Amino acid sequence: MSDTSTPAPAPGAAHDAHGGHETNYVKIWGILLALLVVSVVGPMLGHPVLTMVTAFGIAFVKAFLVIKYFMHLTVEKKYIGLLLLTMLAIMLVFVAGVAPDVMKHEGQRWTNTAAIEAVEKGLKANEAAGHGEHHGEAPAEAPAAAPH
Amino acid sequence: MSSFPRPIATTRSATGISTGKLAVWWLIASEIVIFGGVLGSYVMHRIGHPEWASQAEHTNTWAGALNTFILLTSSLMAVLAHQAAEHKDGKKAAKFLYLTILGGLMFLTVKSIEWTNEIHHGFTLTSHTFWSFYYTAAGIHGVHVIVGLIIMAIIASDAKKGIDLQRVEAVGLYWHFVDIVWIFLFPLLYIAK
Amino acid sequence: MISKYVDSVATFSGDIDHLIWVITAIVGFWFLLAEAVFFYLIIRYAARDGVRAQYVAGEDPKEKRWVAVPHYLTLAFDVWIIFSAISVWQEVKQTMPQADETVRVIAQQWAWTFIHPGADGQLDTADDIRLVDELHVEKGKTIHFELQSRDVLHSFSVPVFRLKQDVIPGRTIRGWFKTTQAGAYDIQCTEICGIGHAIMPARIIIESPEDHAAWLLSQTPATAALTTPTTQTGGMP
Amino acid sequence: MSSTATPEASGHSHDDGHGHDGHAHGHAEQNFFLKYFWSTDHKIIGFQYLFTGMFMALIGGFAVYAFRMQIAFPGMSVPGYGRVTATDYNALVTTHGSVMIFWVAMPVLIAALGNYLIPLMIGADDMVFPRLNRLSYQLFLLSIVVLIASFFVQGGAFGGAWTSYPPLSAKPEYNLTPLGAPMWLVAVALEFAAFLLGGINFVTTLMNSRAPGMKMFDVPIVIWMIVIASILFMASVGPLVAGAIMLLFDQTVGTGFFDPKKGGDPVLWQHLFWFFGHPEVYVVLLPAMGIVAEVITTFSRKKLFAYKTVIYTAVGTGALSFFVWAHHQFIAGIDPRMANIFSVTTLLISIPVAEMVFVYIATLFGGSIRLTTPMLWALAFIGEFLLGGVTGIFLGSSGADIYFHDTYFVIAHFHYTFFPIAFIAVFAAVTYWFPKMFGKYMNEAWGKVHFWGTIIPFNFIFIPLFLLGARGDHRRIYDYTHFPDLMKPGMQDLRVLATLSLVVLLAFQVVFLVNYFYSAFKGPKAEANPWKANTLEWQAPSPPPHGNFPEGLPTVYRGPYEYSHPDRQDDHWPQNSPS
Repeated sequence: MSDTSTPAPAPGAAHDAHGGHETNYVKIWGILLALLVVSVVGPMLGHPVLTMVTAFGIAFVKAFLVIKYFMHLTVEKKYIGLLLLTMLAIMLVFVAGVAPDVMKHEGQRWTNTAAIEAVEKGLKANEAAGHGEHHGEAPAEAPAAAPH
Repeated sequence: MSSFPRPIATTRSATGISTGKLAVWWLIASEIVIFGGVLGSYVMHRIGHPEWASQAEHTNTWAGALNTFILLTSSLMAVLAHQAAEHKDGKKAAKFLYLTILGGLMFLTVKSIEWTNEIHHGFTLTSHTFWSFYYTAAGIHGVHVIVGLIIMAIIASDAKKGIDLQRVEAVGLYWHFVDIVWIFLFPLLYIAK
Repeated sequence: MISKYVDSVATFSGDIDHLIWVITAIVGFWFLLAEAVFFYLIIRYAARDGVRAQYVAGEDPKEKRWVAVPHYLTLAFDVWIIFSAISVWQEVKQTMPQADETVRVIAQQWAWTFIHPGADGQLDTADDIRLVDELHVEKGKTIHFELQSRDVLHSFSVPVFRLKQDVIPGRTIRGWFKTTQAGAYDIQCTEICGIGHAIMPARIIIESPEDHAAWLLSQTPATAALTTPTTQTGGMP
Repeated sequence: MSSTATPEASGHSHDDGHGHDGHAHGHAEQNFFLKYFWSTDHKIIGFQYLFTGMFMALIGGFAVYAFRMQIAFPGMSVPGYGRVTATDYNALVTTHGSVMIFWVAMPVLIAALGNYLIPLMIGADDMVFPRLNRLSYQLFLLSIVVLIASFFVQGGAFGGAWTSYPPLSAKPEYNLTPLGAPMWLVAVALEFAAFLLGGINFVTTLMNSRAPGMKMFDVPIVIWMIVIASILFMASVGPLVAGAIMLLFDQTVGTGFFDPKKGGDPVLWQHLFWFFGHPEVYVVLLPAMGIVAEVITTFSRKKLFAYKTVIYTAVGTGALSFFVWAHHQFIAGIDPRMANIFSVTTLLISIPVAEMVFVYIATLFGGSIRLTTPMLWALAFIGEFLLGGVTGIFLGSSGADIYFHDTYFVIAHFHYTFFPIAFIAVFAAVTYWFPKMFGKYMNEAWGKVHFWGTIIPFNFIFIPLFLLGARGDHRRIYDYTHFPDLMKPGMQDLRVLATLSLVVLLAFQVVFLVNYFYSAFKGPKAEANPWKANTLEWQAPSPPPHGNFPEGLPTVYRGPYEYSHPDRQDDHWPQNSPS
């Protein structure tokens, strides 16, 4: 919502910037598909940290490509990008304010006994189910997912 | 469509961004927080409950990947439609929009086969809170896909007649946003196991 | 100020009263000052024939001072209030003095169950005393409480302690108080919990050491078993 | 100044001659239904919201009458209602709270005034998306249909308070309203959808469709405020929309998002709710502040003191409002360490709000104040809101909130903010823009009778509630006789005093309704600019025809508050007057 009275740019100007790149879109699409393949193959290597990187890191790259080349946000007015970033920041504020109560199951003078029990029971049940891979993967989940 | 007398207000553009496009940017902004709310809640629960991994294992990565492929491709079609509209080629724009719609329909088809399969295996909305989140998040996204398809069909039929070509870009933006949401849903629901 | 109407019975209730007094003094002063200026301006600048209004843009720093100075003063007083408020908050909600006794408080629609540790001072032993809607504590003892709920949200509120804490199903929330005076007072549920929200009062009975010992004796395990509340309050799971 | 908009100005003058006039005539011969119920004219849609809001205020007012009578005289058969049972009581409290906020304050302050004023005050002929606007109202109407239907279903209306905390709201076995609870939630969600559409329309209209020459800093404060409020709404309501879907699933199909037994967490809902719920306070406060700015500048013939500061403080308030939500949850089971952070941010938000009030008081300095009815309302807003504002400091201070939380002190506090917002400021707006809306004057003497008949009882309702709250009265209790400590001498007298004052206040609203509707039809005719105001809506005829400015859309040359300019004979200087 900055001052918006600046004169409109010539309508064609911004569009011409990407108007001539007819092949470009297909190329971007090709890159996106390649990234998709990487994000599917990533988990097959079985390394939890690598999975997180390929899954979410690549999601961000893909989103960036779509935003930049398909939505042309980079040639849009600056405040549109800022607006979208602000919305994301607001969600970060939300998660930061809520996580100490909801994501964590214990805090100063309180214990989420129901959740702790559910985690314990669930992990035990997973173990009892017998698959070795479950056993190995499940506990690794929490630390690996933490950065997100 | 053209029978409706559009006010002068709609044709003004003090920002230099066309009115429809500006509105879609605001729509996307308000959608970010809607998806942010449900995905934020999901992520917090997921990190707090490592045992949900045993449920997440049963999601079908291949179906998710196929749908990602379909949506990415339909996004390409949407941007090509936009390009055609830029060149005032309404017929071509409509053709690409119809291809985009086809992509959306394929996405929904894959989704319904996948869900039917999961429900048959006993993974329903109520069977576990992981599945509640899974169906809710993907369901809200699916509703956006359906709404997008309807709007796109209207715009495509107008574009074919050369009416309101500026709308092609606006609906394209919305469609790319729906695509981006799926780009994040895919790792959150399918890959992180 | 509050204690004129509501007894002050816990060690920290006086601190909360004092905090409320400090805030009242600060905001009361500002409120009255602002209202006084406001009414003065209305009367002083009432429309008069032939007198034209002044043209003041309020963009000049010299003019802006009239707003900026009160603004900085507000900030300064805010900081004062924040420090007082947080120190009281930390005393009541964030510290845990060594307990003499721990009681468990279980809320449900629409009754309180208080589990006293009994003669051995330990919870979850045979001599625990379960009472419905009645909490007995000994004057001057530091009591820890554990709040649990069986169904919906409730709130454990003891106005004479100035203490309040919501009770959340699935969680155990701990807190403390130390009484300073004997007597019987209200415990209220202050979070709406269904149609019986208004009929969920309980009493806290603060007893002198002698009375408390007598009460403890009267609640021998045998008689306590007879008054076990589960039968009275119905079979909520 | 006007040169900045040249590319658009040329296109505009072209449109002005042709498209616009044909447009206005095209709507001349519509039948009654199409004109008033299927219209896309922003003014008609504004009226639809306004009258719907007034109707809902009657429902909300009736609910508060019924349950206050029960508190004052427990067990009595309330005239016009009958005996209030505990179930009724909870439903009435819930209805009052949710109706007054979601179906009175929001539609009247944002939707009605936004729709009516934005195009007029920025010199446009309509909103940019007229049909979206109509859809928005229809969704809103649908939400009301669902809400009112929920009063009559089996089990009755939802009674879990407007905050709708699970698990109480999530499970029929706890709330005993198997249909009322989900219907309430659907109604709220539909209402949100309506305002999201409306908000997008408002923001786009302001950004793109200002009259040629009108820069952002030439926009009247009330429009700024409505648009900032719409943005706040859009940015804060998202998580709750998601939460509402989750809660609806909990209620209807038995998921466990908020059920601790199924791995969910009831505290999550509280966060989702208040993350919206607190910005919501500013969503309705800011438009009210904007109304007051328009009225006090007009009737004190003064330029608004520090126009830009007001906008910056509004933006600052809006931004800060995303960091304070958990002060509603200090004792609701959040981690006590978090309460410290939220206490600090909460007290900090008092600074921009206080500054805004200071600016308004400073605007009065050196003015030529005429105490007309709208001016009385606007001044009363400042005077009463101050008390609401300062009592918020008690509740934002975590230490004091331990005692005051969920008592009548809270109720008195937020009514000292919400009543000035949703009623005092709205009465200021309704009386101020009445000549524009209907081309008639309201009766000034009856207007003042209504003013005093509202303001005096208002204080006599809520000052007793402050005292009761300080003495430990807690909320949503239908009968205090079960609490010995709350039946001490004098306490019931205060409850009775508050209730009787309420009855007086409600009775005086009849004066308003009669004055309003009588004047709308039979009042003396008003000229286009009866208050000699500067903003663009007063330069259009009263009432403005479809298309707003029959003599061509205006061009703007200056800011909205150039009153008593030293270089001019006239004490006002319309925004569109070339010299």
